[in-house]
Amino acid sequence: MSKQYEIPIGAQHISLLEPLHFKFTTENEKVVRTDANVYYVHRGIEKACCTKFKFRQVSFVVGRVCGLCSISHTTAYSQVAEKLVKIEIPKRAKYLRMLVIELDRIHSHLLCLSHVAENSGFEALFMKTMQYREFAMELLEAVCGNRIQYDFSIVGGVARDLKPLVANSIIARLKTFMPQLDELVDIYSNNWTLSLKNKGAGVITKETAMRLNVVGPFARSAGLAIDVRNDTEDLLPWKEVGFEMITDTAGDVYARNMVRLRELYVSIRIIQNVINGLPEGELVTETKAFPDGEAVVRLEAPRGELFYYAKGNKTQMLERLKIKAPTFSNIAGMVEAFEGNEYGSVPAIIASYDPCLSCTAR
Amino acid sequence: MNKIETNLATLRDDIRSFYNPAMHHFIVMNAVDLGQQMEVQWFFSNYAPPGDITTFYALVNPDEMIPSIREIVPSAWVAEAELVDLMNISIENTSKGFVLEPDFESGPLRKGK
Amino acid sequence: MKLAAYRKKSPWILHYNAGGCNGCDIEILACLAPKYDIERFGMINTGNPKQSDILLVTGPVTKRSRERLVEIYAQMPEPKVVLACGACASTGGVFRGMYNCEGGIDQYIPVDVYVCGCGTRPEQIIDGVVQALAILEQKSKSMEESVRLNKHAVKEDNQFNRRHVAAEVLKPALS
Amino acid sequence: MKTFLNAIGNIFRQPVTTKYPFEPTFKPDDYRGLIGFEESLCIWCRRCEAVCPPGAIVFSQDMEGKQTYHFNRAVCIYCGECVRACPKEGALFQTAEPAPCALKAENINNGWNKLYDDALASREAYAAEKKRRAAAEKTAATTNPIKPAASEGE
Amino acid sequence: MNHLIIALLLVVLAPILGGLLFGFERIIKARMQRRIGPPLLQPFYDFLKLADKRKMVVHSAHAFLGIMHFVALWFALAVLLLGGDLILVIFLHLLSAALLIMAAYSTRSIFSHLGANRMAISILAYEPILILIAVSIFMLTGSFEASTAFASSEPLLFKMPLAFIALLLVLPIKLKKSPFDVAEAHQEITGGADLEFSGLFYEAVYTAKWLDYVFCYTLVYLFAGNSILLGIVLVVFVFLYINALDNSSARVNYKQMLRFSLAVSFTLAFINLIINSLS
Repeated sequence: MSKQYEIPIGAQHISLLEPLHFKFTTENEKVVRTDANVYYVHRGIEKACCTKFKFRQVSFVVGRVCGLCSISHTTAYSQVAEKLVKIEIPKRAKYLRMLVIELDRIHSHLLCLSHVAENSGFEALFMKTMQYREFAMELLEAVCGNRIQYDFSIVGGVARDLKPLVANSIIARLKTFMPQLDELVDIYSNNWTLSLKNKGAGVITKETAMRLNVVGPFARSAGLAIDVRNDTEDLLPWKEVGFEMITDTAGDVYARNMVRLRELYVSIRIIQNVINGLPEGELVTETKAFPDGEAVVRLEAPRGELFYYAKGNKTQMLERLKIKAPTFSNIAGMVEAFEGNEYGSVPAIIASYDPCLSCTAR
Repeated sequence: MNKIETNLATLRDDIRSFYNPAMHHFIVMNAVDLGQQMEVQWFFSNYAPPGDITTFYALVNPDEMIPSIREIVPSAWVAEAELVDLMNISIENTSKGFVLEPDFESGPLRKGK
Repeated sequence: MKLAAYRKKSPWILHYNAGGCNGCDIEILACLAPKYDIERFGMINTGNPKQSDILLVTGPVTKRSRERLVEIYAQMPEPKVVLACGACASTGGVFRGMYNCEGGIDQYIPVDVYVCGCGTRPEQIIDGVVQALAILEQKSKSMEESVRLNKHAVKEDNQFNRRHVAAEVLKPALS
Repeated sequence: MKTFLNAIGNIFRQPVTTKYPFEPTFKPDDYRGLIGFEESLCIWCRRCEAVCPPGAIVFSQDMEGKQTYHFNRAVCIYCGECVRACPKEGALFQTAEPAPCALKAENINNGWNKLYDDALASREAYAAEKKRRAAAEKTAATTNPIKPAASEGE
Repeated sequence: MNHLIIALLLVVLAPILGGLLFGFERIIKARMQRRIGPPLLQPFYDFLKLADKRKMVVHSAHAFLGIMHFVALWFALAVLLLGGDLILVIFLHLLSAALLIMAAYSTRSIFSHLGANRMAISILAYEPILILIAVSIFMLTGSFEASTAFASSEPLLFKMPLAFIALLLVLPIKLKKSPFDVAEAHQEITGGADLEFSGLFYEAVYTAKWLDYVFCYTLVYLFAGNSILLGIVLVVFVFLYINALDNSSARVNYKQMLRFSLAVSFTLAFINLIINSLS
């Protein structure tokens, strides 16, 4: 029984994007216990969505729940609101939503990968990944008019149309991105020191994943095949644009990187299919109805399953809006997967969870 | 989404008889303030497509003690701790202060707050 | 020789997220990335308050992160400049009036440059930093008082609107 | 090993960095930038104020019923909802210009809070004033050209 | 006589030389990452800026130890450049590191304790190799004086290549470069030992980093004997090697580092020593 250090990480720490606080109890730099305090970012959005904003404005507010998956939040909210006002949106709007969601997934996954590289002390790879990521940001800016907060989905459809020029540029940039992605895959899988750092770190088994109900790449890396795109056909037609499930078995940081990288290929294929098969038609379905009844919506955000529950009462204001973010489901798994790891690899593990606490705390 | 009505007495048995870790995914726990009463909901979904959602809901009074399901679903403690703070309800062996500050008047999502 | 001229040549930045969405934070990361490489201006992202000159804060100040914000600000040695990145850090943006945020970091610490936009483009951040450098040169080494935390400043009022309270309590400190 | 050689090779490659503050970077011409306001076209319906999520637009009103438009670029989230809601073509439009930074002197936060409350107060004052006038001479009230003050947004 | 003047000049100018090296290295690093990077004089700008900031002293002993770290390192460098005893050089260098470790342990911050901890371990990783190299130099030249090594007509590189490889393997540890930069793992312990320094006193630690560069590259130059051309070639080669390695590898944790260093580098240096002492 050697001396136990208590190492705090956060709330402000260079390897953290956002304020979360972990307290690691370590024995000669081996983590034996973890305490997490993740609700630094709680702003009270659910309450404000029911009392402060009309249900059409809420789609812009929930976009600000999280800057990384804002399109997922706006889309999920728009879908649940459309269920409440009982309208069917045009097919073109559905396709455009899928396009932006996948572009957002590309930039989010690349950001997470670069963050893993940075936190495992590989600065050059961080720089390289960020450099390759810029194309996704530029495309998103061209499509939605802003680099981060897209405000693309509104209740009843999408806010902007896709110009043919932009569509062509997307196809062209994806072509140039392909070899870069191959290069990244090569580095992430073959670099010796990186695999030394990442293999066997932060392992979660399939049984644990099932027991703790984790979602997203965190669960898929452990072999638990959970992806909402696989089973919500009614809202967004994922299957017909060529979605396929990506899983791995190891469940460590390395496996998570690999899952994310392979999902990028899927996203690229989806984007190409969407643009090639983009149907003509309206962008927005107008309606004067007020939300009524209750509805739930699940959507696959870059980090996993996003869940919206809404209840309306025939007025401008919603009765209740419940947001369940992906990271919210992963907290229990995150805390458990730290046990028995080197403290040195803890930042890399945190980054590989891709935690989004502004989603979690709302 | 199929809703199953239950009450606090039989809640644990219902969920235990329903929940199978290999098949079902516990999504989240939610509560809606209906004025006098409160509707507490537990959302589950299937892993196998089409992942249809099963909801257990119970109508409780705000001062009632709600049984915790964390020995059936270990990861439920996050949702329970959050709900205790946000809705100012009481759940077995769950303490306040996970989401909000200790000095904060709890239950911001209740009606009339 | 005049040392103050060299402050603007090597500003070291410290980044703190006071509870916003991560939008502006990833844009700050993008500023470090090769495309907009702010190390051109000699900036390093030090994770250490004691060695940094510019404090980049994003997000409306939430109840739980406000102590940390004031603490970090107090740890930074003068001369120092505070940048509020994004709408929510400047004024609370879309979050102003929500029950758990304070609506803008200048309710707690004196802010020198407000970078507008939601989310801010890296260009905007760089512009803001360039302006901050000009201010940094004028700054003196005298202590700059940060708004202390008192229960009164953050007392609840129920119609979701702490703006008046904050304004009248903090007027002396912000002037 | 490949990365090792690549790193050495990169010394002789051209950096990808943009020279931003000295040269402009690429920006799409439909970037969601500052909100422009054309006073001559505005019909003073205050719909933009009603739909703006953060409350970055507010109309104040003097005793003669003349309204003035106030916009705070640090509160605005550039969602473009006000432009979509504007019934008059061209009265409210979104430029492609990113918002400039604000300095401490502008007092952009607390000053705006004060302005916001003053604007609402001024409108209530005008409404009361108008009611008083209407009570004074009913005939004038029917043909009063000034729009009655609509209820505020939130 | 002439040599002596040059050596003295080098000793006096060592901080400036190191600063230039540091700035140049930052540019090279940026270029390796496809960036433009800071201007060459950036370290000196930082230096002047830090001189201008308000000082926050944790406690006086802490600041004093920080400055002594710098002074001891400069002494070590001076002895090396003036051709003094290599053993003395190594122990002075060890002393300077020990001073910084003491400073780090004297604070309350847990990160600075961890940094000191890891610094001690990295000393354990590289000092034995340095000593072995010194001893094998003694075996070759018959004296511990660095001057004889500088003056030796045929370069040591060809006589003790294994020792040179061992040196190459431990230099990243000394210069705190990845994969062996556990001592100041920025993402884990945010700088480690120099965490609590600020203002003028951080300057001492910051400048000591520059001196470390000069020290290491002088060690490399030692292998070139009296042929200046070969020395310059060696220094440039090692410079490129270290930076490329830094830009193509992640950080290993300190146990792996210790294992690697003692298993590979130590063995190489030891074999080399045996060969030299037999011949």
